[in-house]
Amino acid sequence: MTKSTGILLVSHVKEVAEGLTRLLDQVAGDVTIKTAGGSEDGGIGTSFDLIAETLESFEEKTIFCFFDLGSAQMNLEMAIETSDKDVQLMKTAFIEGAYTGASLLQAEVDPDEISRQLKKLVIKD
Amino acid sequence: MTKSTGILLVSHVKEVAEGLTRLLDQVAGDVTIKTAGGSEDGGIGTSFDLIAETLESFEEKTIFCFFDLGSAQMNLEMAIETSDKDVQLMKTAFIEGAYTGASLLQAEVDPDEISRQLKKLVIKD
Amino acid sequence: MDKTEKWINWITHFTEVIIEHKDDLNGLDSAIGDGDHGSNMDRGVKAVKEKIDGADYDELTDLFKDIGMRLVSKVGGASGPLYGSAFISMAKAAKESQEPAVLLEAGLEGVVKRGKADPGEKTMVDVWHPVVNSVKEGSLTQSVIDDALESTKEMKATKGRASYLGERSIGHIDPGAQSSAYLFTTLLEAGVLDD
Amino acid sequence: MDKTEKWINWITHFTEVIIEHKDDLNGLDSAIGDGDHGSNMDRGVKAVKEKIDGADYDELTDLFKDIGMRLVSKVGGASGPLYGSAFISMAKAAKESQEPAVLLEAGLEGVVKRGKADPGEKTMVDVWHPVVNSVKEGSLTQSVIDDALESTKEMKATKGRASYLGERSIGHIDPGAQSSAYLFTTLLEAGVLDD
Ligand SMILES: Nc1ncnc2c1ncn2[C@@H]1O[C@H](COP(=O)(O)OP(=O)(O)O)[C@@H](O)[C@H]1O
Ligand SMILES: Nc1ncnc2c1ncn2[C@@H]1O[C@H](COP(=O)(O)OP(=O)(O)O)[C@@H](O)[C@H]1O
Ligand SMILES: [Mg+2]
Ligand SMILES: [Mg+2]
Ligand SMILES: [Mg+2]
Ligand SMILES: [Mg+2]
Repeated sequence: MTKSTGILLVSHVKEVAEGLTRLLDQVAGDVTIKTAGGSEDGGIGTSFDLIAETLESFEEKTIFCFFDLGSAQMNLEMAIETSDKDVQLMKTAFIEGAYTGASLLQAEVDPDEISRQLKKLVIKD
Repeated sequence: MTKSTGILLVSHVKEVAEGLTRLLDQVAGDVTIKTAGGSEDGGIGTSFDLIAETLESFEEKTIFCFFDLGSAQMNLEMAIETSDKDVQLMKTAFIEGAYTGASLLQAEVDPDEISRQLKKLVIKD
Repeated sequence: MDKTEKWINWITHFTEVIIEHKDDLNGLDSAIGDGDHGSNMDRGVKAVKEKIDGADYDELTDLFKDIGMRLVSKVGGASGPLYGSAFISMAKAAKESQEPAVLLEAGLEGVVKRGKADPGEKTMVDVWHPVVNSVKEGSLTQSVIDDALESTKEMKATKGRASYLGERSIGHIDPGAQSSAYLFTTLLEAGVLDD
Repeated sequence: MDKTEKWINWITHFTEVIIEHKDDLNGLDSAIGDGDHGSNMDRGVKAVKEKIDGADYDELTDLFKDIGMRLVSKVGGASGPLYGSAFISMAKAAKESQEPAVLLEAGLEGVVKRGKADPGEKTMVDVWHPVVNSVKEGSLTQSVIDDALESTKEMKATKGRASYLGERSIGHIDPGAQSSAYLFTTLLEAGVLDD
């Protein structure tokens, strides 16, 4: 943990979340990036348990959360409600938002300013 | 080929493009979905050759193309210029746009109407 | 008959019906979604069954809480948090009341709080909402459930995965509405509403 | 000296300089990008070298076309299509003219057509543009190149990957501007502009 804010990537597909991490690591090597991809049994879907556990495993107090499709959102919201972290659910385009957020965290831009910049990429309601 | 329009997914990361295919196959089993993910040597990036070859390999005449980050776009545009297919470059959120496009193609919505619906998800310029 | 027994019978019966109709639910979800609603619910109710089979519940709130937590953990997808929130919300209400109308209304509130769907958006809310209203009026019958379910067919989805299809979602029954119809049919059959 | 020779000398020299500065270019790209510009260019120029080494070029257009196609195929990233378009555009112009000013102007047009960047957006265009203008005026010197390169430092990126950083891109030299500076320094050194 070398930044105060971490990133959680929630995707319906494990490989997508993990592959995206590789892309972000290139531009944000000092930002903690974790994934909760796929359903519990390794299939396509999202898992509340996996999301909640992954959230808790962060040392960072603030976590930017990005997700792919709407059906991940409800699992995420439940996990956020049961967490004591400061979790910001980003309703941006998944990959593009996560890439932008990671780049800006790496450059030590203030998290509030990052949230503002991410507004341009919001496409979910 | 059971629909007249196919989908090409261009990502900087092979696993992201392939993982996304799994997600789309769930909702669009009859739509041809192909990927050009990663650089030539299997690393992170995009490859003109891979994109151009993949485009040519479609039996479909019309192809909806989705991409993750801007630096994929120029390789894609070059490949489109050298192709004789009708390729539509979608400047939408990558995963969300591809998911929506695939769902609507599967439901046999007219491609022009799909392009219109995808406008809501445009975030690239 | 102790106070949790008929509720346990209900859930047990619901479990059986879901397992029996797994493929039907997957089929409905294939038409306007990703084809997994049956598999999701099947996994969820089996986990519930495992949890409550043989367990002793003195308090309804404990029963509902266990059901809700299992569903959240195991169903996955959109319906996991939705059904889970329903039962967790019922568990909270059960600390104050044993009234089916009160409990089921809390369940509906849980679903709506989680999914933010209004009636008419072609979701499970389109079954929950009229059913809970009828329970409150003491007028729930099978045909109320059937009509509610059928009404989702002509709706255009504006929430959930089916909303990606826009107009093309019309003409199909919503899978979550179908599983909710099973929930309330088995509620009637288990005699939870009888006094 | 035949008409393609000095151009081949230029590219051969450019290749060496890129290979030598691979890590420097990666370092610049690490600050405001993904750290691969050196590796990308290194891969590209090596493929160019392989193609042109030993080959005989009677026509400049063939030489430029081979260089452009190799760069497009092998560099990857944003700079592949950009440098590739520059040389492919130069290949077209070389069918009509052998004038360095005309050819390099066509190269700039190729870069701009592909990347749609204006001067001031912190890209390679900020080197290409002033350099090509100076070549047209017959006034290109090393300090024109150095100044152009240095000017990218205080710019805020609005094109390419560095644009994700907004204000934070200020204070760093653009990696593509640096590789372009190598391109034009080696052009001077190879005597392509001498007559
Ligand atoms: N926002 C929502 N509010 C209420 N119900 C919803 C909502 N989103 C989805 N649903 C219900 O969930 C059902 C789909 O569940 P399921 O297939 O298990 O999840 P997923 O869509 O993630 O695959 C839908 O048929 C619908 O009834
Ligand atoms: N739209 C553009 N127009 C001109 N040059 C650009 C553009 N986008 C990127 N570049 C140039 O490309 C360089 C980055 O190249 P490279 O690192 O190889 O590609 P990538 O960004 O895909 O990793 C930048 O430093 C910049 O000079
Ligand atoms: Mg489903
Ligand atoms: Mg699903
Ligand atoms: Mg780079
Ligand atoms: Mg790159």
